[in-house]
Amino acid sequence: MEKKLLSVENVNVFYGDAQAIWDVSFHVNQGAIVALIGANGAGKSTALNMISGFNPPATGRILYEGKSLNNLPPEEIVNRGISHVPEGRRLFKRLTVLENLELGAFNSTDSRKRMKQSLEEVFRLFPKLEDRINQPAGTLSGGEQQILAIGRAMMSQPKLLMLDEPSLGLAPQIVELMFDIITQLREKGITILLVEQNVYQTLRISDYAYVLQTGHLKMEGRGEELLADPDFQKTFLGMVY
Amino acid sequence: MVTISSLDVFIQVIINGTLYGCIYGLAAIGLSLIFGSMQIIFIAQGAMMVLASYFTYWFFTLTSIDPLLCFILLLPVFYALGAIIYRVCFKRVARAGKNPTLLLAFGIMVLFERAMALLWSPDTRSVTTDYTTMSLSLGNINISYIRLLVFVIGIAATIIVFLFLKKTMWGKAVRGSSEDPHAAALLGISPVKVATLTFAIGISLAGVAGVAVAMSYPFDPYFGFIFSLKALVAVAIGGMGSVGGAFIGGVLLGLFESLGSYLISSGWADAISYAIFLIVLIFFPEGLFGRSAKKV
Amino acid sequence: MANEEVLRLENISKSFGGVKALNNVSLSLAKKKIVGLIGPNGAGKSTLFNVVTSFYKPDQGRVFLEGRCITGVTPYKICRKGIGRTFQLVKTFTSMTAYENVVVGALYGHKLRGKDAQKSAMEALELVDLADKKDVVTSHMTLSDRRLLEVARALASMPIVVLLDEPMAGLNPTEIVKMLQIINRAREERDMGILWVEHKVDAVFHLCDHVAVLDYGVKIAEDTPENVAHDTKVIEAYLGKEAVKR
Amino acid sequence: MSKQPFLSGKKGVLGVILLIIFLSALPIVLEAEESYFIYFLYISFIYITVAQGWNLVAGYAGQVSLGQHAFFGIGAYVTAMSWDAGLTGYLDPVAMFSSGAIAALLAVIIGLPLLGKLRDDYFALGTLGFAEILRVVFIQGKDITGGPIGIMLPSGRYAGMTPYYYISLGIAVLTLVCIWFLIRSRFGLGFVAIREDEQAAEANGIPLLRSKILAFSIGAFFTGLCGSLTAYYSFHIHPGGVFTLTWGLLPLLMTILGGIGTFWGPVIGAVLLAGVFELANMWMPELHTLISGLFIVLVTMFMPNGVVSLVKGGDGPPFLYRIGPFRSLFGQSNTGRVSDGAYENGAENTIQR
Repeated sequence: MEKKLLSVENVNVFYGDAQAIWDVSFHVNQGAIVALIGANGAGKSTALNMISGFNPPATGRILYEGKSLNNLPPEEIVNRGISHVPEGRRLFKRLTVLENLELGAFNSTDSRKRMKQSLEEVFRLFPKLEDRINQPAGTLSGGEQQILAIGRAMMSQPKLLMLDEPSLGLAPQIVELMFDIITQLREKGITILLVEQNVYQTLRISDYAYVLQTGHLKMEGRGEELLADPDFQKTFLGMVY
Repeated sequence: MVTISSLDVFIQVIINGTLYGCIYGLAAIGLSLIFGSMQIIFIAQGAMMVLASYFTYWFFTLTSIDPLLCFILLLPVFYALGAIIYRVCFKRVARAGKNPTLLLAFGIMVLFERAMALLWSPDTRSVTTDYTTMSLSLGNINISYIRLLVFVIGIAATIIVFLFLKKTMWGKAVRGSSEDPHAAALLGISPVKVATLTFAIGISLAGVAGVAVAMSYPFDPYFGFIFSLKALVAVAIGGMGSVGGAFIGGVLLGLFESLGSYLISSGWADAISYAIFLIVLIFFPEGLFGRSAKKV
Repeated sequence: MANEEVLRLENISKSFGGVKALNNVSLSLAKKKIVGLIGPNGAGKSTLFNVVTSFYKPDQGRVFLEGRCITGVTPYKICRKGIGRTFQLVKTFTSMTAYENVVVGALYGHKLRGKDAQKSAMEALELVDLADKKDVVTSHMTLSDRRLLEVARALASMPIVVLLDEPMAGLNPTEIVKMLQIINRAREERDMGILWVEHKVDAVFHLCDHVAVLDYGVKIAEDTPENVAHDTKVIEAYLGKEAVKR
Repeated sequence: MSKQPFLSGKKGVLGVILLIIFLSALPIVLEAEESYFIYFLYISFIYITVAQGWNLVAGYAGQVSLGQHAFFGIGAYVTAMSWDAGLTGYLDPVAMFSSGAIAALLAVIIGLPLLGKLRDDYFALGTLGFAEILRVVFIQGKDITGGPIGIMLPSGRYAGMTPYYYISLGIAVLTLVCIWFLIRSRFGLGFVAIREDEQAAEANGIPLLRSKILAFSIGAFFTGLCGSLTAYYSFHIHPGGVFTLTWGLLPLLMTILGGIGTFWGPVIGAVLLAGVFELANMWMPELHTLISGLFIVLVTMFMPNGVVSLVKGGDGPPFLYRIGPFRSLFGQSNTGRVSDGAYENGAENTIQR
């Protein structure tokens, strides 16, 4: 039996008075790529925001390495080793590439050595970034920005990386590259929780997937199982005819 | 002969304007920092300045501490004052949106002004040291040492703030946070800590500007408001949220005013700066230096 | 009568800082018809709505309402000329009651006065089944009701064309069914055309007469829902190339 | 939950009419020339009017102006200058109306660029800058405006407190009645729509600029009227007196204290604050000025919705309730809650922690 790194148990989450997640449970095994898929408004991003402490669940538990994450402030959750790459990348566009990366290690700046080590690690993963360290992040192309966003999240040396729609708004070849990068990261031993709308490719690379629909957990399973399931095709892809 | 002397006067006007503008610039940097990261228009900045002026006056008359020393003595005091004002007042209102924060800043301004008027009477005060009247003479042009000093301190403060924002982790966090507070929080940067820090620095700068005012001009408790407005004008000229732009904006404003008073009449100086303010607001909402200045 | 054109977009292009959000998009909408507009995130659907309602000025191209060019007319006049809309992020007037929200559409959107405005507002509320909640303050309504309220507000201005911007977003299945019924009812009861941006593809296919697909600002397909569902270009845009090769 | 604490139905109207009759009878009962209370009411009526004028622009239409003292000053100067020039007379209704009208005209002229181009804080600062420019213009106006010393009017014409009391009462009642009907008309509905969401308002056919200017100029008109009456009361008009920021600040303070965007908020705030000022002035004259500052700070911090929100019973919707003429057809309103929790505080709050 594989070790559970993160498990979410029967959570209900609200946005103001609107319930966004209804009694959802899922877990992420150590070293796996787990995907949350579903249409807009299905509650995927809400789930990630819940884990990173911005929108704590009203009821239910979030366990990470066996300890509860409920009601911890976002900075403490980063310290525990969970990094969240938000939808739309949200880089500091006026800051340089290097400054963006440095801020990724904001909470571990107590040791300059660790920062340097993280930087080297990120540059080893993404050599392209090293050529552009003094360029403002806003001047990078879409794909480079996404890579920088992932690199920034890697700076805190996370165990669990949460990616929210990393392929959003990227050209098709770059999308492929992004999925390659995600598999590469897994090979480095990083556990990945992936939220995506690019269903086919997501299912291809992930070990396990959960399908959310309007805040409910609709189905779950291994990628190929889901793809073969006519029910999945019908409800998710929406190609009823 | 006539033309030469009027040229001298003209140069003198420009130099005085520049030096005067430095004080606007100092106040404007603080305002710009606070606005840039919290979208708060801290209109009480001038009242904070005058408070520093009173402290300087107080120290000087009671203990004959040299005003120059006040630059250093008052820094921690104003730093703490800024942090307290943020934590006690603004933190809870920040969520309510822009208008309440502006009103709150207004309230703080009135409160401080009235308190100062009560404590130190509404009379005009001034600090006169041994070197107040000394000046550097270059031909027919005189530059008072104090103004020169203010100029140097203005430049130094700008550079220090600039370096802080550019080189330190916290400085980078302030810049990042002002661009996207949510993204910064995702990286573990606490928005409250960043806001407190920014506020504290902004008010410290008001403190520095206030000491400078005490040394170079007579002041009264209500003197600050006009400085708040002028600092805002400077920020608008330089582009909201830009440190370098705010300082340059202040210097430019000083120049405009000084030239305006020389060429038209001194009574119109205020109207000129407000007119510039309105024109910039309406036609250059990004400030005169536009996007490029916004980088820092 | 069946094919009476109410809205026509001609070669609309719009760029933001060098990125073409819309590239030469043309579209036509007839009375009593629903045209669905689908496409992945960032395909330019919302931009298109903002061009039609004049919140953005197109770099190129023209918009015609019942044959008259309305490009560049200010947004409030667009509404008075007969284009009503809803927003992706609901924009109701939160401190007003449901009725007050809708009466705004009647008073300003169609310059109705007095009893006429009341009548129009109540009809619109009844059409979306909100008549019993007319005095509830909007901030106390559920998301679903607020979405319906936006539709009612648009209908109260007696539009010739209604633009629905993701009316299903954030609704649960029961609420979606209700919204579908109401959109259908609106089509049947009113003499107007509906242009509908939606992410929930199955919902769109259920009701639309035509579906147009946008991808990277380009209209890559427009056909009946059946044909669009089997268009390889559309499947590619939605699922990625791999899915098609498979 | 009490829904409409004031003026609900016929009883409310009757109550207000009785109050007006009572106020009208007061100078007969009390010795008008000596009674401090009469003066207090006079100044309260002026405050009510100025506050209600600001409330229309800022509270209903959502455009916070910090330059109301420009309109107050203009109103005072128009009256003073026209009397000085012999065009009008003492307590001349034509002069008063013209003063208000010119203030309103000025609001239209500066509203075009300011309301057209500036939003939120920028509009607030823009109006502030404009008012300050106007003050300098009047200081520098040489013989036309009397410069910094201003204009001296024949104070020998002072006719006692009673006419001032009635005129100020009249102006206040006029303002309240006008605004009462205005906010219940489609214009008021349009103002609130603009405040709530400009984009949605525009998409529903509301002309943004025109509506904002309407609110701005009506507010300016009533503020100008008060300036005019003040000119007749003080007989000495100078830029430092009538263009002082105090007249920009007071309405804002009172309205926020009472409850911004509500009909009775500015009234309660004005009377309350006038009372606090006068009492403080009597008992602790030294501290009186400090109190106003402390008030703004505490009120914005702890009671952003003002005193009215307390009366209304907590977190109910603080703003406009329903539109009068349209409501009657459909019987009594019901503001029952559908679900708990305030939706507005959704996503943003979670980020701020």
